[in-house]
Amino acid sequence: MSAEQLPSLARTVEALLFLAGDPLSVAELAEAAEVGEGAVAAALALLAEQYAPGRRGIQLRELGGGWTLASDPASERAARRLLSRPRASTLTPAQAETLAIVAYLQPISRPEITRIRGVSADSATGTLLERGLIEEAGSSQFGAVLYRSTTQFLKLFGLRSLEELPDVARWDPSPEEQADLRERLLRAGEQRAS
Amino acid sequence: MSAEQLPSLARTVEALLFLAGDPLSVAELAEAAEVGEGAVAAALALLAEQYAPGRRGIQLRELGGGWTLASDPASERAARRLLSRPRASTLTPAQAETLAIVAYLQPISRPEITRIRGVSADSATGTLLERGLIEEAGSSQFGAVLYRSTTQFLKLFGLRSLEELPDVARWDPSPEEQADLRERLLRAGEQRAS
Amino acid sequence: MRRHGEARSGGDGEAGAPVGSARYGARMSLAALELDLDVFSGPFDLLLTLVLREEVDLLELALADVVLAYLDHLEQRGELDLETATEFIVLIAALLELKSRLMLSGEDEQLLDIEPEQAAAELLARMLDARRYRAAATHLGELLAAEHGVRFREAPPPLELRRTIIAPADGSHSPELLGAAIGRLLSTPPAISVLHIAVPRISVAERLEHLRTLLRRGSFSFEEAVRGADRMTVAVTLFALLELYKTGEAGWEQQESFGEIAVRARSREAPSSLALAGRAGGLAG
Repeated sequence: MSAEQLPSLARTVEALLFLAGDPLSVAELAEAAEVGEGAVAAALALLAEQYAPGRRGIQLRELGGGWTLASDPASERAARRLLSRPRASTLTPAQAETLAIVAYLQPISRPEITRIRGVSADSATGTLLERGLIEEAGSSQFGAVLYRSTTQFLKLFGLRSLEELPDVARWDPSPEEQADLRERLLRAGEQRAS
Repeated sequence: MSAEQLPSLARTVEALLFLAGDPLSVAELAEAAEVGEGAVAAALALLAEQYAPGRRGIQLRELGGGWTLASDPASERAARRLLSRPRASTLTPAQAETLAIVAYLQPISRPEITRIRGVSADSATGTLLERGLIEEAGSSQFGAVLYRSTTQFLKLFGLRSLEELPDVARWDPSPEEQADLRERLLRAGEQRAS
Repeated sequence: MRRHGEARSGGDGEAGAPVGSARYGARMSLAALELDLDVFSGPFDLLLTLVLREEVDLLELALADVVLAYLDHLEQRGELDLETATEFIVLIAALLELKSRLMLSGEDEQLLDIEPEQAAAELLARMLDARRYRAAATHLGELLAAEHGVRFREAPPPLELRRTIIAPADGSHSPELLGAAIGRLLSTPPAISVLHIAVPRISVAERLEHLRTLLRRGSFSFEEAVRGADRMTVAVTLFALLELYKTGEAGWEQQESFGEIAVRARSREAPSSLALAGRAGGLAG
């Protein structure tokens, strides 16, 4: 199977189509490549031949007045398997901590989670929301969004109810201390942050 | 210029690489395409030939523990004009040092980084986190957040794995130079004591 | 011919050759330091350079001048880079600490308790470590530069291909993961020792009072005045003693280096009596 070298302009146009998510017009391509529209049209014709349907896993399509690269529909089954596989079933330490805080202290606001963790919880909260492990539960008196755990969370952790969350005393570095868990976590978080 | 038809599996692999932004391992590709890893490796070899540097506007690269498609650097000027954002490609010396320490000594805490650098690494660590070059990796026994490098780091630095980083000892001074340094330090210490 | 291990590239050879881009003269001049401030990137770097230029004596370096040079440098640049400024402050603090240790040589048992060989080995190890990762950083910079122009597709895959169709299995996560996370979050870092910062709880006035009480006996040894006291108290007592000397209330003498300091009351009318005083009697050991 041969694969000769594409002319320089066709390579540039190919790279631009690859990088851009949306269709690019001939005018846009010409401006970016600093050549005339005629030259771009010729390059596109060459690429259209290369990317003719059925030849490759990527196709060149003319859509909405512009050109774009798209995956071959024949690969749809594999693409679905790849892109919709269950997200990595492990939680990152940041996600596990954020989820634990929500599970044990719910409802709780993001600023409080941040105070306890000592670092921003935005990315972890976002992922947990997206994965359906936590959800919004109204707003605090200061207007901050509150979070609670979901039914999905209970299912994934094999819990019938929140009552079944393990007693933290087992992992507690100073179990003799008699303060409220929320208060102690906030205090520890502030000490770590200072 | 001819462009024959790629075999079906190579087309599927090409489509998957095109759709996924991040490097895909042979195992991931095999699972998505529902074939053995050997078949995927053969398809990748075929694609590698198609996408050999200089042939197309897109290159096939082995990076960060997997395979990914990337634009040919020759199209950078046009890409910059089109996307009107420069590729964030520079690091300040402080960021580069912090990244080097994390890459070599991961997982490592911020205080440890500071101790090695002799100056605070807070701002550099923040920027590296934001740029996705490092990420959190749990906490040390003293509660300090640990950091490790990301796949994004490998991807942007053109590395297949951390193993590709050269041994740091390579930059050590020769034993004679070290002996010489030690002697001078001792002499300085003696002068001080006298 | 001595081979210079170098903090940066270039420069070599006999005494006086520049170390890389750090253009130091035979003595580190202020102007040279000012030039170097553009490029220094860490105190260990500077320290390494200082040690390599063995003729530089920190004791002879006026750190206040270094600060002034830095301020001038900032003014010329017309902007304040916070990161560099922070590094400078850390650097100058490190140099101050080092210099104060040099000036207190021998006195500070706690801090200089280690053998010179051990100290040298430790410092060498730290300098080599810093240097190693600085070189590694340069290497990473080269790798990144070699990738210049390589871009990756950032467009998200079509939504219809992303929709989750396979649900993760029930009970696939262990609840213990959550308990352990809470345990981690409950842990606090060990208390940070601030002993070396020495909050002055002792005032000069207090120590003046103490010395004046002792002076009523006519004489005493400094050792006696500070017996059992911490370093800070010793230092403040010394200040108080200087104050008494200034006011003419006390004088002292020391027969030999590191020997006992005998303090005695001095009449304001006859300051010369100090010079004539022999080793004061009645000194406790």
